[in-house]
Amino acid sequence: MSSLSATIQDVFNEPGCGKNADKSEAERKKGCTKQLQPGGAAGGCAFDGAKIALQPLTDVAHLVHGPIACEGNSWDNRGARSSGSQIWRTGFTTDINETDVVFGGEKRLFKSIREIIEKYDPPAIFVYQTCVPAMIGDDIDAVCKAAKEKFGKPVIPINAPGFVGSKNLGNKLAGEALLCHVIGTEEPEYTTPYDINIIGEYNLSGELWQIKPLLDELGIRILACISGDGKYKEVASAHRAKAAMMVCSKAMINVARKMEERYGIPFFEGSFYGIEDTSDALREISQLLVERGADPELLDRTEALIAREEARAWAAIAPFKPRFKGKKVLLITGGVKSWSVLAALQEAGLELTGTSVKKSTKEDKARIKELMGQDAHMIEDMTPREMYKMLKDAQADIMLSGGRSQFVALKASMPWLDINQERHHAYMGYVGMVKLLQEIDKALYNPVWQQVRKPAPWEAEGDTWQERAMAEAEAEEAILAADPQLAEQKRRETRVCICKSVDLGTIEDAILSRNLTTVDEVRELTNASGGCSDCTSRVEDILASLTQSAPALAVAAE
Amino acid sequence: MSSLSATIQDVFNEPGCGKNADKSEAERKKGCTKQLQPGGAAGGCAFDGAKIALQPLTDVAHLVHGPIACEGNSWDNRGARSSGSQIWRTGFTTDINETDVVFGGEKRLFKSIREIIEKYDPPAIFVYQTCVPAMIGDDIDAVCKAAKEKFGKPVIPINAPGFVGSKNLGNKLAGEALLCHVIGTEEPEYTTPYDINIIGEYNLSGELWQIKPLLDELGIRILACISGDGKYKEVASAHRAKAAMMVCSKAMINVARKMEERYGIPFFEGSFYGIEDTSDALREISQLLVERGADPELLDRTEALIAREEARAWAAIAPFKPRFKGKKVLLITGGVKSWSVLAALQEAGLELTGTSVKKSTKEDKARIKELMGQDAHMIEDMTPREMYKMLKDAQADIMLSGGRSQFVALKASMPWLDINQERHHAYMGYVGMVKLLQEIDKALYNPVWQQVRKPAPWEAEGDTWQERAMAEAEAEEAILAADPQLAEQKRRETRVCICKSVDLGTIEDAILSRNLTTVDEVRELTNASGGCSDCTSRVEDILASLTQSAPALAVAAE
Amino acid sequence: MAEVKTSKKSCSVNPLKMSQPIGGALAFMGLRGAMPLLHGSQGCTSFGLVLFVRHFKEAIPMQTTAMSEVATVLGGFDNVEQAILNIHKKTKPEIIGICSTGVTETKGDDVEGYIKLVREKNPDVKDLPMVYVSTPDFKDAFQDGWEKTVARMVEVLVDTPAEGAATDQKRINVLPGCHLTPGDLDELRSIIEDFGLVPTFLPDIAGSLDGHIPDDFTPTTIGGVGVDEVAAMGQAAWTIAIGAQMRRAAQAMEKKTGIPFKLLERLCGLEANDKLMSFLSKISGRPVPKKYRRQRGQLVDAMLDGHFHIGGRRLAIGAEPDLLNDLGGFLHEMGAHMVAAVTTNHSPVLEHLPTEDVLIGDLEDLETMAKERGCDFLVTHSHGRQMAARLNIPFYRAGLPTFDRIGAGHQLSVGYRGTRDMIFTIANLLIADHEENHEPTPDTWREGAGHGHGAAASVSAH
Amino acid sequence: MAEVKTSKKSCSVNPLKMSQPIGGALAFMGLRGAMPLLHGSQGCTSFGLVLFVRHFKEAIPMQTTAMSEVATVLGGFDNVEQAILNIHKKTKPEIIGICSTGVTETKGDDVEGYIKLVREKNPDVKDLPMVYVSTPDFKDAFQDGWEKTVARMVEVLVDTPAEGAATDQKRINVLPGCHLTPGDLDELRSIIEDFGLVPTFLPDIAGSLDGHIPDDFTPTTIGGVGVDEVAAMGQAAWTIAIGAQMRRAAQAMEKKTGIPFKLLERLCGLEANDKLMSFLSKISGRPVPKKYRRQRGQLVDAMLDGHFHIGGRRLAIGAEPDLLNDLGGFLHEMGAHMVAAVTTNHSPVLEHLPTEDVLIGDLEDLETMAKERGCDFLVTHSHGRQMAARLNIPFYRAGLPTFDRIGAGHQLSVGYRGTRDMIFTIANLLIADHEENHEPTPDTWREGAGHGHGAAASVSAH
Repeated sequence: MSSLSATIQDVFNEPGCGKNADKSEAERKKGCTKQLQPGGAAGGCAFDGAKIALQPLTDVAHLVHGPIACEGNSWDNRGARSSGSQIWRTGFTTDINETDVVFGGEKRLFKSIREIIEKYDPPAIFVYQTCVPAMIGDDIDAVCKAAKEKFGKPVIPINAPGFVGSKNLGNKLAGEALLCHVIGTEEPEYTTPYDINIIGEYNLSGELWQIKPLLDELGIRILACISGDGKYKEVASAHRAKAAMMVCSKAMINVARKMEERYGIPFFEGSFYGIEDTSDALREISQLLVERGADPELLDRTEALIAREEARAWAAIAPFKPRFKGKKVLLITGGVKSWSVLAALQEAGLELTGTSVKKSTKEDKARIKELMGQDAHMIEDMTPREMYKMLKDAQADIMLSGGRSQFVALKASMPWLDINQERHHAYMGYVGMVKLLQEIDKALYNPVWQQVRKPAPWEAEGDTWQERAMAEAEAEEAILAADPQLAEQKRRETRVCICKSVDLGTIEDAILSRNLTTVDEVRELTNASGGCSDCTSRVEDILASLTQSAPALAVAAE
Repeated sequence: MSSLSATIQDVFNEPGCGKNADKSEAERKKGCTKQLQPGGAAGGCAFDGAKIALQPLTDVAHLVHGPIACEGNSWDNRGARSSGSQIWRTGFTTDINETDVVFGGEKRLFKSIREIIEKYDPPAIFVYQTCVPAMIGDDIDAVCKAAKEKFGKPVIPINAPGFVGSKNLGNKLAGEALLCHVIGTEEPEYTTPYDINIIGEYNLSGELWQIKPLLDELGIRILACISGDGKYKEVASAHRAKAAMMVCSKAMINVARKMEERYGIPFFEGSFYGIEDTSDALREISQLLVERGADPELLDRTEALIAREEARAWAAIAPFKPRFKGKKVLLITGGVKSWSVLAALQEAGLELTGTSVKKSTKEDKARIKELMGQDAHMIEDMTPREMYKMLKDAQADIMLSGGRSQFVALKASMPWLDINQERHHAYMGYVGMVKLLQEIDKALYNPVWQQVRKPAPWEAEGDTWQERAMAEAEAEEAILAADPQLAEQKRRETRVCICKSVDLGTIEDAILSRNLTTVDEVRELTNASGGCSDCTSRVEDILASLTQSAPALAVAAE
Repeated sequence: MAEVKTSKKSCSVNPLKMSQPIGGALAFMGLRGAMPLLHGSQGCTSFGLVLFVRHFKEAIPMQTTAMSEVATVLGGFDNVEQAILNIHKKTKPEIIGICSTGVTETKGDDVEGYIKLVREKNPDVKDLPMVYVSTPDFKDAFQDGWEKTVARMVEVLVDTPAEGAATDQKRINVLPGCHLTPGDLDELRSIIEDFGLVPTFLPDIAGSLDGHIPDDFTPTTIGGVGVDEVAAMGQAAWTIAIGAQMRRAAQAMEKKTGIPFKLLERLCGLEANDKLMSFLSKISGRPVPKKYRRQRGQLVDAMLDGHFHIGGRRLAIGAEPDLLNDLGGFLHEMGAHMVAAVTTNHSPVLEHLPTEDVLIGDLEDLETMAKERGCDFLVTHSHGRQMAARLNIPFYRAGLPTFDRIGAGHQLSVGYRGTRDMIFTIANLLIADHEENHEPTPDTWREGAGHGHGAAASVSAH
Repeated sequence: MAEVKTSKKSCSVNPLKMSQPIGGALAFMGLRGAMPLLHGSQGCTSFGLVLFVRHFKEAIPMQTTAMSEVATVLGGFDNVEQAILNIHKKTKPEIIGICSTGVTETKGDDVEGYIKLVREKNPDVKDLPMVYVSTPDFKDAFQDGWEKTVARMVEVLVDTPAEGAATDQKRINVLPGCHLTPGDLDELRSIIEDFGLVPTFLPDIAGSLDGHIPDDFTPTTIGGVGVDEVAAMGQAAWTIAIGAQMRRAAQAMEKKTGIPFKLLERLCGLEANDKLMSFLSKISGRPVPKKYRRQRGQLVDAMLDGHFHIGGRRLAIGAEPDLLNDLGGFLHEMGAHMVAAVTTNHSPVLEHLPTEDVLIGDLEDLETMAKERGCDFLVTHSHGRQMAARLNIPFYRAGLPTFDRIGAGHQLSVGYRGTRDMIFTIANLLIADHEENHEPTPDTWREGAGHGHGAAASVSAH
């Protein structure tokens, strides 16, 4: 456990993280861990995060050491794809019982490893620690070591029990496990000056395969993808790559940074979502490779390919323009950078009425404003009803979001497109972007919306529950408008820091009463931004507004 | 039309037909045509019969010239199978409209042929005449001839419009068309001393493929199968076979006989249903081939194969014996000779409580009696209720029959197995026989019967509708038992000749009053046996009983 | 607005169409104790019989006048007479329904006259209800046969109410098109009854062909609506006609009895059922029962769940006009693009279909269009199985005949619940197709986009 | 009589089992305005939430006490208190249902004690209904969590009737097992109401998870049975418990209120529904409505039509005990041979299963057995999809989770009608399999027999 704590500390102290770069030293130490709010939390645990990050490794047996809940309730529910082995989709768990809880589960774990090797003989086994065995003191590192010696096969402990923190932490702990036990342990059969790693890409819906053919065409080899459609041996020999790309999901920043540190593999942070981003990413890859010794003609070939694919993509997008004229999109997304697809959406003629900025950095926000203008709604954190009101107020024609908010859109009879994990389609690269627009077109023009928006025969026109909900919300607003004191109270109650449940009023009071000027000071005093630090930029906005003018700006509704 | 009449007459005058052999000269002339009873007929028309006989030819386009009913109501509903082309399953019809009826449909027919050749280019087109174009005088022979000349491709007229007679007649007219237009028009690429034809086998459920591997093993080639899984070229060069087997369905006896006549191809009538029959058929094929010049060692190889397959089959059947002990089977079948499968059923331990003899000849009946003993119920023609009573009285555990009587069995909650056209399984040969027993086992032991026999909760035990129906039937019997006069009247009302609706009393009166001794005389006087002649053996039985003893025997209930 | 085209071919290939006499025969099967009789050669009946047996998996009553070649020339009086007498003697039907065929229409038998003569000559059948309909095979199609037959039943069997006779406000007549299954009729009956109304269905194949076990080995139809009940339909307050094909019968009813009618062209889909509910609520004076309010919510939810899978699918559909309108219309409302549509005959509903063109043609036409226009979803009767296999696209069987699956008689499309369950069935079929045929692979990266693009292009052309 | 075996493996591969806390959580979702709360780390809730969202395609209310590593050591009082207060403040639930997890059971938190203390400390929640159930993940399975939770609801929420209080003869309690879908409950409700009885379902996930559109963006359950209605269940005349798992709750009800109960182990199949009809007829004093008489006939007919296709199939089935008993039993009655059966935990129903042996194990066990014993038909939840693909055998999804198809919440197995439609669905699946994988070819002539023989041999061993 002490080694786990150390690892966690280490992960928190991540200089490669864009978010951490914004943080003070003290803040950084505190790290990314979210102190979760009982009765108000959502999202996966650290184990979940670790498994998400590693399970796309296709030829590895992923063994979950714990009671049935951890694997039994969740296995085979990822959208990643494999071009080869399917063992990654097999659910392995020790399914520990009461006796194990009393007497310890190490023996069962060891036997489980043996059974897997005997029956499936995978190139490696990843063993995931979970809360209950962690509590009873099962030492999975020791068991894995013993098993590795006994069976002569890599058995990798992934020490990220759920209760140590959030999914995000789990991602990073998974990366640490790779760094510690896997990367650099084998050698590739051969190397080329065109070998790269892609880090933090999971091949959801097979979207890596929308990029790989382009790299193939350029003669660039993905030595290892961590972890989409990846193989154990590839990851084990990933240290021989010439360059790396870290996809914008920061889940595995520690892996990219430490590989640079240890093996001198330069990396850049890029994205394959959006046409320009894809081009930029291809350029950067080529650039890095050339810098590391590849023939500079690669750059020309890259530009030629980009020109061809962009032309093709824009041509494919053109027919949508007349169909998208005047259509408004609300983009609510966590995993993918909000602005990443904005350009293509706009190029296709869609108007962006709002986008979420929950996990966006200051730079992200600036770029969004640049793209969308100052009027863009940036959504921080909303209740379903607020989101519904937003949809209505913004008069959005379609919402793009992850699965979690879909029910708001759907129950509100609003076209919706899944752009997160569970989506059916791959939206990466040039082709993926076109596909995204097609799907938007499909959703927008589906006559089903006219149908489901019709009031039931027993409802008076204007008396659907949605309309009642809107009316209530408007009535509340009217009351607030008529009662400035109440409005002010409401405004001050707006939660700025979700993790620590700190409201706007508290922060403003602290800033004004003590003349605070930095986020660190605000945190010191109010605990705001003391959790996941997603709200840091909001606190900055508050600081800015208060130092500029006395009357504070409404932030959350902006 | 006159050529059609001639063909029909010719077909009726079929010396190769077992049934006709029993007939007098005059009778024979009258032929197999059924004079159908309006409001009391069932079964297909001549067109249906012609199509059934020829459609299994897989690479031929079968074009139906007529209104939509003839093809639109019926296409792609045969259970035959093809190992190659699927064009036989394509529905082609001229779908003639009112204008065609007024102005004639020949032009449409000709254009249709052209369209088919342009789009599908089959090796041949068969054109089926139907009633309406026959009535309006469309000359399909002329159109086919013109098309053949124009397109340089065989276009074969099949002149069997529905109203000329029964399905059985249609079979034979189809055979005539082959004899007249197809057989002998091409030459095989090569011949061997082991070339045979199989005539009248349709490869339903792919059952020919249960025999073909055995022939392959013996080095015997099916030069042409008419028509199951057949190809046009094979049939066209069928005249080069050394021998032929006519399967027991007499549908194409004219083809077999005339090919013997014209090309000297000896044939025998055999069956692949049942183990012994299969062995006999294989023996006969080999024998005929050896007689025609094949190496006599074929006989030994045939015996060896028979021995092996029989042993295998009997071994496979053995496990059923204890399961079938005491189980009673009621066999009601038209197409397949009733006694054909009896031996295997009995060998498996099943008791036969009855079998239908509707289409059986005198010899068939004798053989059935031999196999089943004198107590066997032979069912002539029954109403559903009578059949149900039979099922109950005979205490049969399962009924094997064609699809038409299935509802009686099923509604009576009686295990039932389809052994006619629409069955899902192939029952030919050794393997097929075992399959049949498996299917019987499956049906017999399906717990569904216990379920569906339970009375509904609102029915008193003993008060289901089936029981009420039985009670009514028994009450009627009791009345008859108590009233000899009424019983005699009922007995005399029993229909003997279905086609001509002649009852037992009429026939008895005729025989007794005029001292008749032959079936011909009876027909002359009463019209009995003047239709399909299925009842000939019944009339013979009546003649026999009346000449032996004064009190007439009940025939139908025997 | 759809352009209605007609196939120019001489040869119909892989017919979608079935003949109208058997459409008429099926309508007669919705009467209690009925024996449908086709006036034609025995094959005319035999093919129809086999078709219905294979579809309903039931014993089917259907007879023939067994016209021989000679009889067709001389005229069929003897055959009609014999058939009627034989049927009467052997099966004691409550009604005989007679449809002509191509064979007897070519010569032009005067069957109405024959019947009159048969009645005169044979006192036994003097009062036996008999209805004759002219349904030559070489004109029109199955749905038309049903349409004409039901209209004729109304004309012949319904009594004109006495002057000033009171109408029963609770009673309504329902004239369902042949595109509804027995299961649909049962569902509709439940819905109507839940409003406190008492429906009489003409014809009522739910009563006769829903697969319930009969009370005896009766050779005629079991269940169905009785001739006496049909006679009394003039007492009802309203007639509901379902499908455009039933306008004719509804008008005949109105003409004969003065009963107003409501024509519902569709019963599949949200809006269609909203209309039904509103109408039933209006004429019954009762609010829509809670059960249906919940079902509506469930349907809306199913539409939302299902639109992800059905939306954007390129539909090839072959069906008779009213079924095409009902199912095709609903699938359109779910976001499917009706890019290939084939039907059997003209109908006023065709030009309102949400598609560019609809062809009166056959399944070869549909297959060609489906191939050329990149369809990835097929809806038609079982005869579509060959083209579905060749095109390797998912296939939802709808309509008669459905001979290669069981339960066709209980397949639901009407009502909120029926529509809901149909969405699930179809969406799951499409999901399975996606899994089997469209999972991404390293080699198919450009495909998805090309395909979808076609969809967008086609939509924009509308 | 089936021998109940337990898998001897250390490593569970491809779990069939899900954990009991989420079984408990689902039961709480059948209460109106409920918020299920898992006392554990946030992953415990998150996995369950995702599972239910993917199965029901609905927003699911479910919260967590978000136990951190430190909290698990120190004890979870603070987390429980904060969670209750937060939930109360933010979502205003009518009831909070709390299930423990492995995390909190390992340490052994005294949650009942915590709740008492929270009430004392926080007057706001003093009277807020809260039910706690101990459901450690390392014991038992999903069904057990449901079983314990419903029993606990009865113990905590049902009022003991006052001495001599009159029972309402029309009212009956229904305690459905977790093997029934929302659709099943709706069907059952209709059936019971058609006998003039007024059922109260505990829990009533039909009201909350049937996919109807909510009346607002409510964060707790919408619909379901209200706490007040549960309290009044003591006034009913009878309790019907469905599935052996519900004996415990029924006994708790009897103990608390004296209401007699009828346990119906199955509701799928002819006999099972005959029993239901008989019982409802008896307690209501009414004859079985005509609708169900006809439906029974339709079911019998469907059984006859379906037995041709289902009969002789060699079934591999994996399900929790009551679902296994219900579906497996019915498929046996249709002639399928239950040759491989796997379940999640012990139950009295197991040894009566019509199979030689039933294994408490996982889907790897089922796959191995299915392969060794030549199964050609698979029934289990969606996780069977991989083995179905590997074995290339037809796969009928039943049970939770069904995440790769839509409409799982409306999948019916109860009632004559539900059983009938299930037969059609399954038979058609098997027909399609026959077409795709078992059409005869010139090369497969010996196969059919070999295969069938195995079937016969296996049957004979029973």
